[in-house]
Amino acid sequence: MQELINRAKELLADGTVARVLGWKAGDLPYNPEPAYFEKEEDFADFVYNGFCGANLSKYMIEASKLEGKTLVCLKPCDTYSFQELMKEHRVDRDKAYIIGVGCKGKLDIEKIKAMGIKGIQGISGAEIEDAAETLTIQTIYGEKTCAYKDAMLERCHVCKGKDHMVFDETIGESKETKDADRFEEVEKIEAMSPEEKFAFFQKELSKCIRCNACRNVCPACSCRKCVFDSNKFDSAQKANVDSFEEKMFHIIRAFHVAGRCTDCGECSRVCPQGIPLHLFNRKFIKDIDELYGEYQAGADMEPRTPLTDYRFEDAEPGIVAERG
Amino acid sequence: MQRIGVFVCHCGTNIAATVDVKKVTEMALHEPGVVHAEDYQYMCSEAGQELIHKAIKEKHLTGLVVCSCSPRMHETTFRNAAEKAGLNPYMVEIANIREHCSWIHKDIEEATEKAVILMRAAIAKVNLDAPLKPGESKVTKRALVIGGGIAGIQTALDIAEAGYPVDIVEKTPSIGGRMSQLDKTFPTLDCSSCILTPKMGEVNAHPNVNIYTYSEVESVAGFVGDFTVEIRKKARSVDMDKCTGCGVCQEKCPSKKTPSEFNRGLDTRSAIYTPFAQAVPNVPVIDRDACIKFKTGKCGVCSKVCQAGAIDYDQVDEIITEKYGAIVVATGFDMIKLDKYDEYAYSQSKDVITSLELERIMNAAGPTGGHLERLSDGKAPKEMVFIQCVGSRCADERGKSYCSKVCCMYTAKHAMLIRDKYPDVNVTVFYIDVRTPGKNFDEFYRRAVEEYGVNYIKGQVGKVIPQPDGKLLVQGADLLDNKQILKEADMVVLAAAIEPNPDVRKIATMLTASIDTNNFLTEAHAKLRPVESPTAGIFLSGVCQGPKDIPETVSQAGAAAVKAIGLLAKDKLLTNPCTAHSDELMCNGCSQCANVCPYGAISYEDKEVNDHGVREVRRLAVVNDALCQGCGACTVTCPSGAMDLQGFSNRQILAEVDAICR
Amino acid sequence: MKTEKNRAEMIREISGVNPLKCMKCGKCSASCPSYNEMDIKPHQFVSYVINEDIEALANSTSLWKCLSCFACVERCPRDVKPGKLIDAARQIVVRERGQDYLTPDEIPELIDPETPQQLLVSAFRRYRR
Amino acid sequence: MSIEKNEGFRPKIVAFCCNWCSYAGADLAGSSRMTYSADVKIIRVPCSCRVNPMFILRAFERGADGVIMCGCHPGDCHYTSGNFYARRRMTLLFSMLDYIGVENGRTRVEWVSAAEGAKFSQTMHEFVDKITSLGKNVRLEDLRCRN
Repeated sequence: MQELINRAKELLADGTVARVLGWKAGDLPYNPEPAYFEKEEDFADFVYNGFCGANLSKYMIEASKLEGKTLVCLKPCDTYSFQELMKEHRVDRDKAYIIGVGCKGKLDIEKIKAMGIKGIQGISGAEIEDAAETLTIQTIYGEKTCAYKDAMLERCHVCKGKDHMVFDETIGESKETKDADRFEEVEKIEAMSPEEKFAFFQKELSKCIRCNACRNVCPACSCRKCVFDSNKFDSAQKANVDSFEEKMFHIIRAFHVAGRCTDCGECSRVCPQGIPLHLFNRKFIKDIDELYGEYQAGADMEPRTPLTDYRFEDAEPGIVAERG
Repeated sequence: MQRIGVFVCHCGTNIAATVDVKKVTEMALHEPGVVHAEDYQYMCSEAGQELIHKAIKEKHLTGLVVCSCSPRMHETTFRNAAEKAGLNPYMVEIANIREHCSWIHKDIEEATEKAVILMRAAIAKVNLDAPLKPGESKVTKRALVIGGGIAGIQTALDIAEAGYPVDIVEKTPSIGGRMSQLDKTFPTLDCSSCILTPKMGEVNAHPNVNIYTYSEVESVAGFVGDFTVEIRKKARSVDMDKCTGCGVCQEKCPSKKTPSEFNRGLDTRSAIYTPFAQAVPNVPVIDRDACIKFKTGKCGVCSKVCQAGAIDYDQVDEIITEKYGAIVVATGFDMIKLDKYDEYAYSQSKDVITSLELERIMNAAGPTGGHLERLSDGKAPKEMVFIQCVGSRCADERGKSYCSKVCCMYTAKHAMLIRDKYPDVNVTVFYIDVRTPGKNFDEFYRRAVEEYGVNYIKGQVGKVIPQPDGKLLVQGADLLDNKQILKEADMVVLAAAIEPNPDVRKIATMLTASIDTNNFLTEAHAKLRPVESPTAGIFLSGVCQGPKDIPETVSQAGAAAVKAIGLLAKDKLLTNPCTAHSDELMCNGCSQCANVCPYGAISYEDKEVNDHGVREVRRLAVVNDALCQGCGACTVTCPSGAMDLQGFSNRQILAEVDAICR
Repeated sequence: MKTEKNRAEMIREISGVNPLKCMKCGKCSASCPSYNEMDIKPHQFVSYVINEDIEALANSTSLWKCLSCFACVERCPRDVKPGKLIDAARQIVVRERGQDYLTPDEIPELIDPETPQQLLVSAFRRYRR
Repeated sequence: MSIEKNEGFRPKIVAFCCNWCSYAGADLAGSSRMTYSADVKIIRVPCSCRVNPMFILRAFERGADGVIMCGCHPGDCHYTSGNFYARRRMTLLFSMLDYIGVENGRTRVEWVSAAEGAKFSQTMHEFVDKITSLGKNVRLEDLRCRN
């Protein structure tokens, strides 16, 4: 982390960048938040640790409009989002100085809490330099431990790899943390009966409070004005009821990013209700891979995405019923 | 709020017999925005349009709903009527209560209920309609004719005569098409080449006509009035300017084993060849698959004997790009393959032939020098059997569902010619029905029976069995005498079904012209617009649209020419105003819409916008109205919904959905 | 006893044939090897079914003279399959006699030296399913 | 659920038809007097690629029991490629609906050319039968929209 801070200060000092986009410590040991650093003294609360899951690429849309370059810290998976945004002309590559930061898997505080660890005062082992296998957690009830791996975000178990897609320089080592099948959960749902599927999503989606956190955090959901806020579809500002409304919102949300979603997992990470929203996006990714060939959004600068492309011999929509 | 007038048409009894038009009219008045509703016998009549005019004026209507036939039928009529009364024509919507309602439902209550719902959807749409103004686009005053048969030749001549330049693209080395392969023509028995050759010469010499033979259409872009076409001029290996057409090269060419396409494979031709003596242009091509020089590198005889020095082995395909205002398709037909009709022994015996092969045999320039003989042993036949409807009128996948239309007449012609020239030959025709509608057609057929003694038997043939002695045993049925017939024949002639040229599908795709299940091009209206494709600027000439004989083909060719001339005579065309439009404040400038636009109509520019007080320069999508054809692909790709289609806006379609599901 | 209408309907159902598709070309009769043995000719089967005159068909010699060689079925350009129609008529008659089943043991006593072997094979093909 | 059980049930069916092929095919079905159920209501769109998944979801939300989209045959699109995009979009949308537990017979895509009146009528027959057998759409309806 220190190396990162030093380099950031250096680039600020020599005028290469006008500001630094990173994370600063939050009011709790596990909730650092995205922040700009413009002066040397700001760096006092700069952090980069296992809890810095937030994908900063979307902030670059606004940062691209600012005067001067912005130094942005991007983890390997964040660079896919950044590249996808570049492809869509939403960020200005010339306005960004990208430091590809190392990543050894990011942590999910909900998982730690789910282990019954409460009253957390401090956590060690989450520092990026440590190759700690174990987290040591100080709580008001004494010291507890848990395996780093068990506290990782779901998305890190299906990590896309430790390579940065786009960067000016890299700092820190990365580790590939993939130890699960990305589509396992999707397949589990696919195998259910229609009634079970319906019950599953009914239960999950009825929790939705339409806070729009998933939409606001998503780097692909970057419309200036969302259709759900637009009077052009008469779909604006619908109240929450236990009915189709939420399904429609989440289907369309996922549909609009289909072929553009890099599977960064931010939607699920930020959902205050813990809805596994990535299951929608991943279903589309799985279908796209199976029907139109494997595709990873943000891995290249090819303008056409699976939904803005076609082949004569594409499957007919009837395939959905055929494969049952 | 709109002031909408609803007009319900009875269409005589077409609508009124199944839809309670009074009820529909009454229900209209309960809908939001509707200030006037009335019904009338024929809305499309002068009197009906007068009612519309009057209501617009008196009730100050801002929108119209006409509940009538399909908008594909009378939308323009009612839009024009509205415009005459000072209303923007795009403030008119049609509820299709005839084709989509009264004609397909029998129960009055059910049909009325549906008509009301369709009307509601149209009212909901009009409520959100906005006045639109069409733009203008230019017309390139040049026509392209695809296919150089009699249809293409006639169309090209007619357009050229009207003073417009025309290009003909013909795939084979010569124009002339199928008609050049025929010996005589019905119903007057003129010699085919005697009437075709002068036309070929005329079109070749016409100053307004440019012919690309041995060429194919490679790609088509653009739209009515402004098509850009790439034509591939295949390497002929002979210099068109130098060649004198002396024919020595063909005589000396050592490779002479290639089946002649012109003679339907009944004899062979040289590797360097003109398809037939009267070919236009009279310049041979080298068939590179057959040429020894191209296969082995050694030979070059033609080059040595050519005094004009016209042989050019290094010629390559050439792509010519040209702009056209109108395109006429005249791709013609071929006969179906008979490999699925094993029972007629076509592949087993050389003496079972198709009618087109018989044409070549009867022709003086054909493989037998015009002498009727069996191809197996050269003997003169004594008994000839003609089998009709081979592959026509079939319900299964072996043949075609349609009647090929020309077979009855050409079989009568063949029978008559044979009986005339070889009176000792007995001719039997097995038919299912004899179909002879046409001027002097039935008289022609009756002459075959009455004057020439051709034996017509009603009943299909079940099987043709080649005998060891070379004869053909024909097993048929006589349905009128109710007996089975076993007949020994020397030759059997099959009236094989005709089918559109196999290349037509590729061409239709390039032109985005629609095609039916049988690969015939679809006309814009089966009765009223038979020579136009639904795709604007594309016209149909000849058999590519449906089976027809020469007189019909020539009349249709002329009709297609007139339609093309009518288009070329205009200086400007009004463009469809239902184009896509991007909302500046919502556009992300993400480029996704440009990815799906088939016309390249979307570009991006940096533009300063004022978004509720925030002034900034944004990358925004801009639609070129002249290029946009209004498909709407971009509108769905746009995630924010910034891109919308005028006349079919998101809110309008949603309003229709809501009205239907209400 | 079923009405003629019922029987005609059953024939349509068993054969899966729509007799209205027939264009009366006669290719079936032209193809039939048993044509001369038949009183009602293959192309006529169709009109008997359309006219619901199944009794005549049931009493015809054709019913038992059809070899079920299916040449007419193969060659029919309209997918009308007269062979299937007569086969269905035969089946109706057999059913009405309560003889839905035939076992190989029953053959010897029923056999008639005139019966073509092809018919037996065909009968097994259909009845022993 | 059997068809008999749903006797008397009249489904609400929305059909999106492209102007150039399917709408013309429906017109041809009409002028050829090929009947199909009055439960089918057609909305004309310029091309199948104009059909936004939101339209389909909206129909369901408002109580439609089935939604069918018809377009030109692949390769025959009036706009060259519109139906290809529509095909991918609908495939993914249908797959998603299936994934969240909606009976997968409620949506259908059929390519109907301007010459295929018989196919249009046949398709509508089949689709209406299918929806009738599936019964009322309860999984996708927004209860507030019921009247």
